Amino acid sequence: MAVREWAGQELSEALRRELPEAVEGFDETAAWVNPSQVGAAAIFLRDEPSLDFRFLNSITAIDYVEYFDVVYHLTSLKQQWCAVFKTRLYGRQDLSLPSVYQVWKGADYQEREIWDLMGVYFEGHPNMKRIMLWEGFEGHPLRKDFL
Amino acid sequence: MTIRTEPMTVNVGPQHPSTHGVFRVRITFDGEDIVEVEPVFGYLHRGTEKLAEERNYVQVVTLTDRLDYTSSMINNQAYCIAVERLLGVEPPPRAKYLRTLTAELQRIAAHLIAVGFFVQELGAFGTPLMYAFRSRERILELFEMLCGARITVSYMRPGGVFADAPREFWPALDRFLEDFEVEFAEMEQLLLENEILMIRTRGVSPIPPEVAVNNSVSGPVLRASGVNWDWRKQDPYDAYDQVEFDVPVGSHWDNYDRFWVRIQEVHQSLRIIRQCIEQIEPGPARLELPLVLRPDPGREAYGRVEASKGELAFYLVSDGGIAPYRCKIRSPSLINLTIIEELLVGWKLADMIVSLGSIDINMGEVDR
Amino acid sequence: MYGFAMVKGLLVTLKNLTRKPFTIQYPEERARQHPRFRGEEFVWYEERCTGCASCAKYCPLGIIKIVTSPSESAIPQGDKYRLEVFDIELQRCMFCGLCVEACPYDALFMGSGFEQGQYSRKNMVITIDQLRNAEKHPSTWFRPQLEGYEGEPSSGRGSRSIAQGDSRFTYDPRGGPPLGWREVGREGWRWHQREKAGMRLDTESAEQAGAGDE
Amino acid sequence: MQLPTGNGPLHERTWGIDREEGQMVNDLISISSEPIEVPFIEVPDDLKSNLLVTSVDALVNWGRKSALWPVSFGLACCAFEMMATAMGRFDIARFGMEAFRASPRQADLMIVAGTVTWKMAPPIRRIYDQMADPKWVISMGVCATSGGPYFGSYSVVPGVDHIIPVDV
Repeated sequence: MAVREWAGQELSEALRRELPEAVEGFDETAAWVNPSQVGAAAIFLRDEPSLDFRFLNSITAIDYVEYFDVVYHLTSLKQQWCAVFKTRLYGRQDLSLPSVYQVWKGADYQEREIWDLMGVYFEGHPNMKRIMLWEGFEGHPLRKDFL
Repeated sequence: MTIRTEPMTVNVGPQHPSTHGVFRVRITFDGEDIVEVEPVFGYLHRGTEKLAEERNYVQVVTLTDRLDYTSSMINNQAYCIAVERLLGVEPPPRAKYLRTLTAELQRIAAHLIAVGFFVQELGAFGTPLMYAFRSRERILELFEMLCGARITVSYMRPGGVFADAPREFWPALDRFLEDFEVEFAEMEQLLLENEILMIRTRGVSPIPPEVAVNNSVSGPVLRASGVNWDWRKQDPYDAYDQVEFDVPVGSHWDNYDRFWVRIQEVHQSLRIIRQCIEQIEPGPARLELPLVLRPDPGREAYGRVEASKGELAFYLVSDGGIAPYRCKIRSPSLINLTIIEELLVGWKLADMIVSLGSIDINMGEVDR
Repeated sequence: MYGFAMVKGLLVTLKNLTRKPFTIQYPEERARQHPRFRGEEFVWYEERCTGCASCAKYCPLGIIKIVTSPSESAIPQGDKYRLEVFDIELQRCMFCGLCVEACPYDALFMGSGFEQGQYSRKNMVITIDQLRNAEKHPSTWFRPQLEGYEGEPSSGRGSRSIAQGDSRFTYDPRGGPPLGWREVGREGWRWHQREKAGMRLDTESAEQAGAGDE
Repeated sequence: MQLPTGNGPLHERTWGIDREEGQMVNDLISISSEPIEVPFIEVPDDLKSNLLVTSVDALVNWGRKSALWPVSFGLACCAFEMMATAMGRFDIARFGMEAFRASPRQADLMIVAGTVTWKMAPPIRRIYDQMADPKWVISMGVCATSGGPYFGSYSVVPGVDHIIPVDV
């Protein structure tokens, strides 16, 4: 049995019912969420029985020079479906997002990794140390302007 | 009379014989009990994701070999599936079967290492590990026959595999399967239901399913926690929808179950290999793609497979150039490590290394 | 009662006492090397090489250095550049074989050696002279014409379509005589009959060679 | 290295250590931009003809040669090949090298197998310093020799001979 992948529109409509201010739009595969509402959206996505996204596959940040996209891949093991939501951060300095550590603990190292390599800070994460590189390393190497 | 103790913080690693690779962990002990854990990684951080942005789509295959170096074939497979989704192409059926077959062989090799080291960390240096490596050498020899290398295989390419298997591969595979039955039965007879092993591992560090899911644990560790979830079944890729196999699920969630699930998966892998040999048809083994691939700009693909350690996924974003714009590697080892606190805290010093061995991390993949 | 597991363990020792050893006595006895083995000692056929530098462009690490002689006039179609430098920096090579895959004229092959320990970094570069004078024992990596079943369809149902039992390799890079440049091309091979770039391999015979497909 | 002190969870108490180690890494990067050359020692001819010295030397060297104890310094993929040499099929014990020591003090050969990152460099340096003379270093595989596939990466040492002298 194959896992069903939610279209962006479907997920954004489901989110909009409960959190109308959180949804910014959607595209083919993903729903776009307001950066400040990521925490609330995460709790809703996990706890709402009709969504039931209890498994966080991965968190990714992508550097598009003017802005950063942060992508969350989610799966529901019970309902056998998965979905993607994204959020967009403008600027290069002092970027921060609410942490989803309290919602999915699996986000722990991935958020630290994004902070280390991309320079997006996650507020509310208990331990935002550098994970891969050593303390005192200059810059965030996965950014496009590094080197 | 009570002995007064006070907590002590100990540094284990990064160069330590019984951590897998260059893993380092700081642990606070109270007597023999583990109170606090802080893993420290990055001793093998090679910047694979950054380097992947500088190479073209085919050249990245050589980097994926070195992620989880005990299962290079599966890494190749995951990456190639991601690129194929990015391009919107489908490999020919023969390539799919060859991929499934080699990935399963690699899974056996990886599980053999996991099992061998798990038992070694219990204190049995020698026989089980020797058994594991004996069979693994046979598999690596098959790989050498296929693609000329033992570990850094680079066998698969976007759109198939680099070349069909040579003729002498098939009888060699048959012979291997015959011998491996015997060799593995020998190992199983020694290890499974072994009293010493049972006493050391039964009931140690159980991970309940809710905790496992919340920590995004995947692969054999998740299945040992009683969650029936295998991407080969749930989202079949390559030829997995054509073959039959069972998913072993643990019932006690403990170290022994994590060990047991791996042993059972080897049997299922053998089943899959047999079916692949039955079903494989003649035909081309590679799509005619140009050497330098240029996917459409703005496309993204999330290609995932069930690797030997868990869900391995490549998230590729294309900007129309010859190199991936972003290549994120969702590595199972790193994310499985999230449960290290639940795994270790409250347990004894002697169980520490065993529990670490039971989640079977691989530093090449943790640090990338 | 823990005795049983211990007895079982000791039985393993007893069983293995009489078994044929698995070890290969390496310097005296060698493991069977497979024809596709990607080893060092790159095999390069100057007669086939046009100096197109596909290999250098395709190398993920950029360790192949090619310098061709600058000519006064434009080189006509089908002619080739004269090579002056063809250095492979072995100290950074990871033997992925992509250079061989990229070569459209079957001029570069993986070698079959694996015993290259060096005391100094300077010795770890293969120069054009070494490539010219080396014995040619090419590996069959990405060169199916050497595997000796060109034209045959890929054997389908695994083992049953071919003879069981003995499976001696059709081609042994180490065992046989060194191969010349005329023997290693893909010209006679069915898949690659299509002509890609008109290339004269030899000025005397002026024969046209079907080029690789990639 | 100081022990973590103070209150709070462990990862907060170890900030000081982390900073110190990061400083060590940065210091090491700044001083090791060039590879360390090992002079190849030629034995002078007149010494070769000296019977007594050479015989004793030969005996000692034979002893050393036949019982090299490597420190297992596996870092990455090559480590698995190194382990494979110790296992049944290639059985390195035939050369008296079966004792892969965990402690550098008991070993006289260090096989650096795998990619060396800058974060790993201070531990390597320290382990090398801890080994007793005479000691040798083998750099195994291209990753250790020159960075190999990861040459040019921001976190990889371009050759372990930037940190310690390498013999082979």
